[in-house]
Amino acid sequence: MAETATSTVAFAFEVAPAIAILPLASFVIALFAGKYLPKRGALAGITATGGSLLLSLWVMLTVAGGAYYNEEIYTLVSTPDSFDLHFGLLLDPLSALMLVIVSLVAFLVHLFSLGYMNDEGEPGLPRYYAGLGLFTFSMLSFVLSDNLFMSFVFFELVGLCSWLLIGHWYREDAPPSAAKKAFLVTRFGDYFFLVGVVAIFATFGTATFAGAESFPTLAEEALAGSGGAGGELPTFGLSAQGWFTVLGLLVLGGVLGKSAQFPLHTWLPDAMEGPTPVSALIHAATMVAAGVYLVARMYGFYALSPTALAIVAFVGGFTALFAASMAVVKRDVKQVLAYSTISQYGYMMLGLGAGGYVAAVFHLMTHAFFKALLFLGAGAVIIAMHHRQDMWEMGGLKNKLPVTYYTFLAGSLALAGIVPFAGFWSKDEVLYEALVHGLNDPLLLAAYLMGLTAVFFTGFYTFRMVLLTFHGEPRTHTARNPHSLGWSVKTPLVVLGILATVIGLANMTPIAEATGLEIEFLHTWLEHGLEGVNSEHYGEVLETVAGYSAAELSPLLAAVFSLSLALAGAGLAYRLYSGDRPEHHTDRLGAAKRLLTDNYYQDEYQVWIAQTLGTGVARASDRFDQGVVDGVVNGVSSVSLFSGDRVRRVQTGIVSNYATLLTLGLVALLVGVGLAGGWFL
Amino acid sequence: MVAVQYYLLLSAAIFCIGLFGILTRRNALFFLMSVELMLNAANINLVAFSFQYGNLTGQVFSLFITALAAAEVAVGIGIVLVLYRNFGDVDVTKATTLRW
Amino acid sequence: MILELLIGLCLVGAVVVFVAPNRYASKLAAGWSLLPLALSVFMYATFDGQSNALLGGQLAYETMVSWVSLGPYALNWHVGLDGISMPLVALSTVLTTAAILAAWTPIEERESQFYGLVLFLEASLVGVFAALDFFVWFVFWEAVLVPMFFLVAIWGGPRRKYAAIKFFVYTNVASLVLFIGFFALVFGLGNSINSLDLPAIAQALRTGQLSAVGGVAPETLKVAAFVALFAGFAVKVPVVPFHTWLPDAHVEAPTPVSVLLAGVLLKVGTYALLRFNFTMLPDVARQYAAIIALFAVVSVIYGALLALAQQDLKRIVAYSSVSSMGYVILGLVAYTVYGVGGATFQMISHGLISGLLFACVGVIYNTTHTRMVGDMSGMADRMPVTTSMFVAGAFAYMGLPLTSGFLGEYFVFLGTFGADFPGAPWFTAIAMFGIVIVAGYLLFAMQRTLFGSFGVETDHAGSGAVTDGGERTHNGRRANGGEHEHGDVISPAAAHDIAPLAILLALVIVLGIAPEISFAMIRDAVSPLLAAGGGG
Amino acid sequence: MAGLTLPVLQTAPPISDWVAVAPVLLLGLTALALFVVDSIDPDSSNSAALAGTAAAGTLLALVATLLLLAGGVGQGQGGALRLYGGQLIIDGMALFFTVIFTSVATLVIVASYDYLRDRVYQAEYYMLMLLAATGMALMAAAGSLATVFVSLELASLPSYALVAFMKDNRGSVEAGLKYFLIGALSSAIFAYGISLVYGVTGQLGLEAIAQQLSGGTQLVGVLGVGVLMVAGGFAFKTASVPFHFWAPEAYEGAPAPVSAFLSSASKAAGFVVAFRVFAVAFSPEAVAQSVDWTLAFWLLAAVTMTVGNFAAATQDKVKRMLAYSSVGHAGYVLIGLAALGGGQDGLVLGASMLHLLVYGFMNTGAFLFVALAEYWEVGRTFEDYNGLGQQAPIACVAMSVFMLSLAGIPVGGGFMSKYFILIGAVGTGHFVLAALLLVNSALSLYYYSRVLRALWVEDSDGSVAIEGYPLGLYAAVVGAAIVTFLLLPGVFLASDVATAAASALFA
Repeated sequence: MAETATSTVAFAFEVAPAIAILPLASFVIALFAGKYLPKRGALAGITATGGSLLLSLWVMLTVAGGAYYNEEIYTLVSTPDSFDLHFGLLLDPLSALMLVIVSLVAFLVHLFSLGYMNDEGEPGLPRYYAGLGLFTFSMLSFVLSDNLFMSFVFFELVGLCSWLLIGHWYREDAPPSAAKKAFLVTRFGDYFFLVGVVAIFATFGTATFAGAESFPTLAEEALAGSGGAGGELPTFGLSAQGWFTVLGLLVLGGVLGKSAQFPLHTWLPDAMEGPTPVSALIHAATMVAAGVYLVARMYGFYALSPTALAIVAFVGGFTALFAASMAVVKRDVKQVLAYSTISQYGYMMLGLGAGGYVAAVFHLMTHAFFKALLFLGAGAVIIAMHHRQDMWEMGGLKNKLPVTYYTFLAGSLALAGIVPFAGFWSKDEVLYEALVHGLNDPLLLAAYLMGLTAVFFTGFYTFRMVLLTFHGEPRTHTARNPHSLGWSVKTPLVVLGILATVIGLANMTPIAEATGLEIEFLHTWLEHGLEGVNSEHYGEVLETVAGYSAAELSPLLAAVFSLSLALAGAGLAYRLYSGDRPEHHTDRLGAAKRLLTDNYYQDEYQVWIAQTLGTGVARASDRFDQGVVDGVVNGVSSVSLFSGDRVRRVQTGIVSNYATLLTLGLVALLVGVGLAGGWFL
Repeated sequence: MVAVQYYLLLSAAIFCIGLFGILTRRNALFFLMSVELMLNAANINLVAFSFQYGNLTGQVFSLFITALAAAEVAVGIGIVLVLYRNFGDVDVTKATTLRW
Repeated sequence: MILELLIGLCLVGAVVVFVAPNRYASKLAAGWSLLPLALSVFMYATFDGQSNALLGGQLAYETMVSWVSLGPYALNWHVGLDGISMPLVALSTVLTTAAILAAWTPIEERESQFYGLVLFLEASLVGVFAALDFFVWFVFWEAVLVPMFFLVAIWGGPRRKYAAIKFFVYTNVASLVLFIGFFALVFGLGNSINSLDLPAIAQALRTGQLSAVGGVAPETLKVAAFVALFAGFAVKVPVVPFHTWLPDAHVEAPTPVSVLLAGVLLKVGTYALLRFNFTMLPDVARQYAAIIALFAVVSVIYGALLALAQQDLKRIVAYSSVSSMGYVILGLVAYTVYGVGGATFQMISHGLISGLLFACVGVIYNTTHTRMVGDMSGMADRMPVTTSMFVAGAFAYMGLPLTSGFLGEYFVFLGTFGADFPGAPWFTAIAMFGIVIVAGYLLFAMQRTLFGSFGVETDHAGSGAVTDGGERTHNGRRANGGEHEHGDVISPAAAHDIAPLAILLALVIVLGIAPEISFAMIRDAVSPLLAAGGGG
Repeated sequence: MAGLTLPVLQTAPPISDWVAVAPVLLLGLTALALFVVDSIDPDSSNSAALAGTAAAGTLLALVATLLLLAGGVGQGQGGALRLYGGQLIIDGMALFFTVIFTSVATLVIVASYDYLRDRVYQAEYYMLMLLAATGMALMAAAGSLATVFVSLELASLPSYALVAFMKDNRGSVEAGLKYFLIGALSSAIFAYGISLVYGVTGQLGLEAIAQQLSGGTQLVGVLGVGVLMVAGGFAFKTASVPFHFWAPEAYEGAPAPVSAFLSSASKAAGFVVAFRVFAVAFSPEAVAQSVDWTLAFWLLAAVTMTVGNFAAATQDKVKRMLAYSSVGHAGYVLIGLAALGGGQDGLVLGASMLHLLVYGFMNTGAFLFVALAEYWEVGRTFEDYNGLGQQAPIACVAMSVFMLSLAGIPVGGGFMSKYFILIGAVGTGHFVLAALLLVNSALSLYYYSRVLRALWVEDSDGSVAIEGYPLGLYAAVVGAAIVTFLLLPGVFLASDVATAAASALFA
């Protein structure tokens, strides 16, 4: 509901659907006309995402002016005596911020693709750009969603795009397989999400995020027992709080899948089979963020359930550490980045679970930029290396690719959490929130400790990657003569490099704390918004309903602590891998190396479940079906035909037998009817 | 005056003798004769009961049966004749080309 | 009279095509099938029915003429459409045209007989959906068997005779069972009805006019009749454990026939369940809802597991139909507007999508002459458009949003989760797991057949060197196309093969984005059912 | 037949006895005319004239019957015409069945014209057939046990001769022998049964017997034995278990047109007397206490349809399959008798009558198709029929109509009548019979579809080439198919008459 109804504001919101529609148009153009276009659809995509970016910025400005929007725009199904299903827009600070992030990264990735795909003469470009367009459309629509149903719809659609784009090089064996795995694992999570969405509809009769009739509000009212519409909800035999926890955890299933959290993280490393710009856009900056964004979007609901929050936090903390440890031993530059992505999303989950809503969103934002940067940087390296990705084949690229190097370095510093790069501020705030709430809650504290340990690993693997790739002597012929890079590759790197460096300044909590300056811009930004969907309200709910309380602790202390760990990790990496000819130190890890390179055998057990167990059960069912169920059917027919064959043998052909049988039959009939009629009495 | 039950017994006995003949004899002509016996058992009944009830229906009907029995035998003999021509025998159990 | 015109057009078309020379049969049939299609679209557009046909609603295109008097009962030619049957009639005509087009390539002998039978099948199917007198309905219901039998038996695969007989006998037994069940009810109603008019019977049953028959008490009679009717329809649907005729029939049937079999024939079963069991005997359905839901859930999961174990593309889609139809049953049990309406929507949606998938498999089979997953790979290389359609269809089948497949299942879940029979959330949640398994087997099948390096192993494809290895891949490797040396016979599908796919896909997407096109009339027809049945 | 839709309820205007029995007379006179022709010119080989005369006779009789039906003669409650002191009863049922007999006879005679080409004794053949038809028409009208017996013999004796007509063919002779021997035995049993009934009641007239029995009787056992023996006589005629043993052999061995005639018309004749005798003379109200013959028919129906269908399922020869299926159908029709007294008498009996009418066309047609195949000498087994659909599509479409209609699939009136019977069984609470009908129907679908499979699905091995498309056989087969098909939408034309006629029996 627009509070200030000036015509500009209204117009900005009127055209907001175009943010999503533009990429959809580029999808259609690329799909049907792509092969006739000069850049095979790239230009359409760039134009569309550029337009989306501008519109998003406009919306952001409008929102900054204090105008918000929460309206249905298209009703799929309306039922008079039951709930409706509709699409709608929810434009508030959170979604406006996310819109800008998504459209910006999408725009840059489209641009980068010109260099990565077009200049390399890849086949199937219309398909590629169509996929990107469809993805951008879906992702933006997901962000715009005003209700959980619409979220689910586009959550699934981004999954489709992910499948399409991971499997872009379908002629090889690995990408289609990876695409399948990605879709299946996330689908497994989405199953729970779907149950959750349906259950939320069944419970609340609505799935809108914001407003007086939204499900978080209804749930809050139900818990508060304050009557209202939320007073008499069906809770399926559980207590209201218990049922809401179940609902939250069900939706969390989808989040774990999409945001690649343990144990559903296994698809993301495999997803690196897709083209690198895709990895940057989908598997780092945006789609993977969808899960986290969803939790943030319905944070008012999660905040009602301390159990759900604790699980979110614990899973996040565990994933952060778990994934970081695996990144340590990877040889493929994209693999390192993939595990680092998993790890970083773990931090966001940790932040959300620990009650640090703003911190998590902050990290979401910074991570989107620096991880997109790192992936695009890696993509640039891969172009230069003629599509080799093994870091041991690189080395010494620093001088050959200066732009790439410096931007990549900026991204790495941000990732490792070195002050003053973006990642430092956001990660630090997440950890701080976990710590202050964790001091009152052992489970949160454990999650915090895992997150903290992961900082060390992050610093280590990040600089191991940087050092192996760019420093030392070139280790192969290709590394000595890298392919040169075009402007379309460099521009996005530079833009993102700047952002990765400075975006953290948007929310310098430790400085603010220390100096007392009002520079926590993101806090301020998210504090406002629609009734019930802003950080201020979340804070209240966390305290009153979930019983979260923060210990008094200086953010500076925590910041110093984590920064020193990150530096220690980076330092260790420098010690081990800085020379001209770094050694394979991983061998020294012994059995642990095997465990880490095999990803703790996570893939194995999941593949075992999916293939051996799944197909085993399926085969057994098939045998049962063929043997028993169909066997009965065929058995009935065989028995009938067999008995038919017996029956016809009665007809011996000898007429005397017939006379005998006839007589016997008549006598039997006489006896039978006689007995029934009582003739013999 | 013989009570009507005795006629009934007599006819039943003759009927059974005829039936027994059919079941045991393989010669087509014996078969025919046995059928005649059975039909005549029915005639005995009809006549006896006709007498008992004092109406002539039964007696008249017995004449019809006799006539029809003759016609039946005529057709029967014809068939037995072609049976003999085709199978070289009047044994009814020999003709078993059609069965099952 | 317009409904009679529709049925008559199909029948006349059947005869005309049947006697036409083989040469012209395919074109003539396709052209002729446009007439009923256009007519049904016109009827859809001008549809003015309201409420439920069996519960005193206002019918569209109704006719009622006295036909036979059978003892105390009058049999009338009574046809008409409501919001449930109208979309199904349209579905039948659309799929018939699609199936006829899809048959152009694979059907190479006795064409006129083939297309004649297809049009006859169309007439029967439309009749089933339109009939409102039990006997008229039953005539069409049984008449469906005849063309199906011949279509499978003559133009089918190697085990076609077995499959055709199995289908024929199995479904006929089912018909007899339901017939007996229904007439037990009719006689139980005694003098409260004087015709076999379905609306009259439905209303009499719902107002509790049932009395004992043959010493069977009304309550028992009701349950027994429900069981008989359910068993009869369950075979057609099919519900596990009555499903085993389906994979055989599908695998052996020529693909265009599979399109109709999966697309419309299975819906006949669920349509009848909705009309008879769930409209006429709502109290029994509600009383035993949990048991029926169990059947539904077992069908969903078990069918999906069976599909997972298959290697034949058609068998995969066939078993997955078992799974999908389980959702329909589940929705019916719910007695909510989303449950029953969603079940009906799912019938339409599944009709389109399974038709699409079968047609895709058929197009692939036309050139590869194999349907085994292990025999081919990388089809995307040679048949990009077909592959795209297959992918789109498969995702629609998996319930991808913005396709009708998603909405059908989603409606059902929405309707069932909060339904008031015991264990409803559990049944729903378990049934939902089907969407994971369906994704599993379809993705697996697609990965194996459509992607990877190109290759086909079949006895049929001729030999000859591959001329072009396909596009260059990103790191300089060449797509490997020459391995099996059959590349030259695998060529992109013709336009008339693609056309039905495109039509069906377009409908799937349109219905996925604008479900109100059919859901509005479905909802209108379903609501009275719930109101009177006490559903929410 | 449009005028038949509404049965006339009031008694028809009095008409002369001669007019009322015109169909019977026409049949008999045609037979005699042929006899005269044959006597004058015993070596006549003008088969067209002979067949034409015979067909004209049956056709005239058919038309006469239809006119009588249309005129409402003898129809309606209490409207039956009692002729010759009640020895003959002309009512709706009699006329209805006469339609069956004359139609079947017409079809068979037309078909025989081709089938009998180059054979001797053609005049005798047609004459025997007409005499048998006369007997059947009389059976339908028989009003006393005496006329029943006489007319039954009049129908049977020519049949024996017809079956053995091809006297140089071992199969034909053997079939004739078996038919005759079982027939003779059965008629003896029948006669003895009549004598016992007479012993109990002192009457032979059906209505008189009913009157006597309604007063009750001491001789329950004697009456019961008598009634069941009479039932045995009918069971023979209708080829019901255990009197069915002759049927498979006789139908298989006999010339196919004769098989058609016997399995359709003769069976219907057996049923019409059974209906009349049991509904009128031994009406359930009078004897149900002591002699529960509905139980007997219940058992007969159950066993007959089961034996017939099961035995048919695994046959190798089409004709023998049809023979057994004919036994099975007798079982279905018997349900009409078994379900009497269940409160739906008019419905169940009407359904049985309707089934016999449809059966008259579809089964005759099926046997005539076999005759056609014999004419072409393609062989007798299912395999021999392989691929015929490509060579003779019209006849094979007709055969498919017969098969599907026999199986109860809606391409013919058999669908309607079979399901009407099922309705009758359900409506009178005979769920076990209904279930048995279900099982048997499924099985029958299996074996009927084997014919379809052979005709359309299997490929011919190419060894047989069809020569010629005989006009008479084709006309008969196609005609039967058309009527079979038309009886699906047009079933009301027959069913209303049948139900009304059946209800009139229970007035």
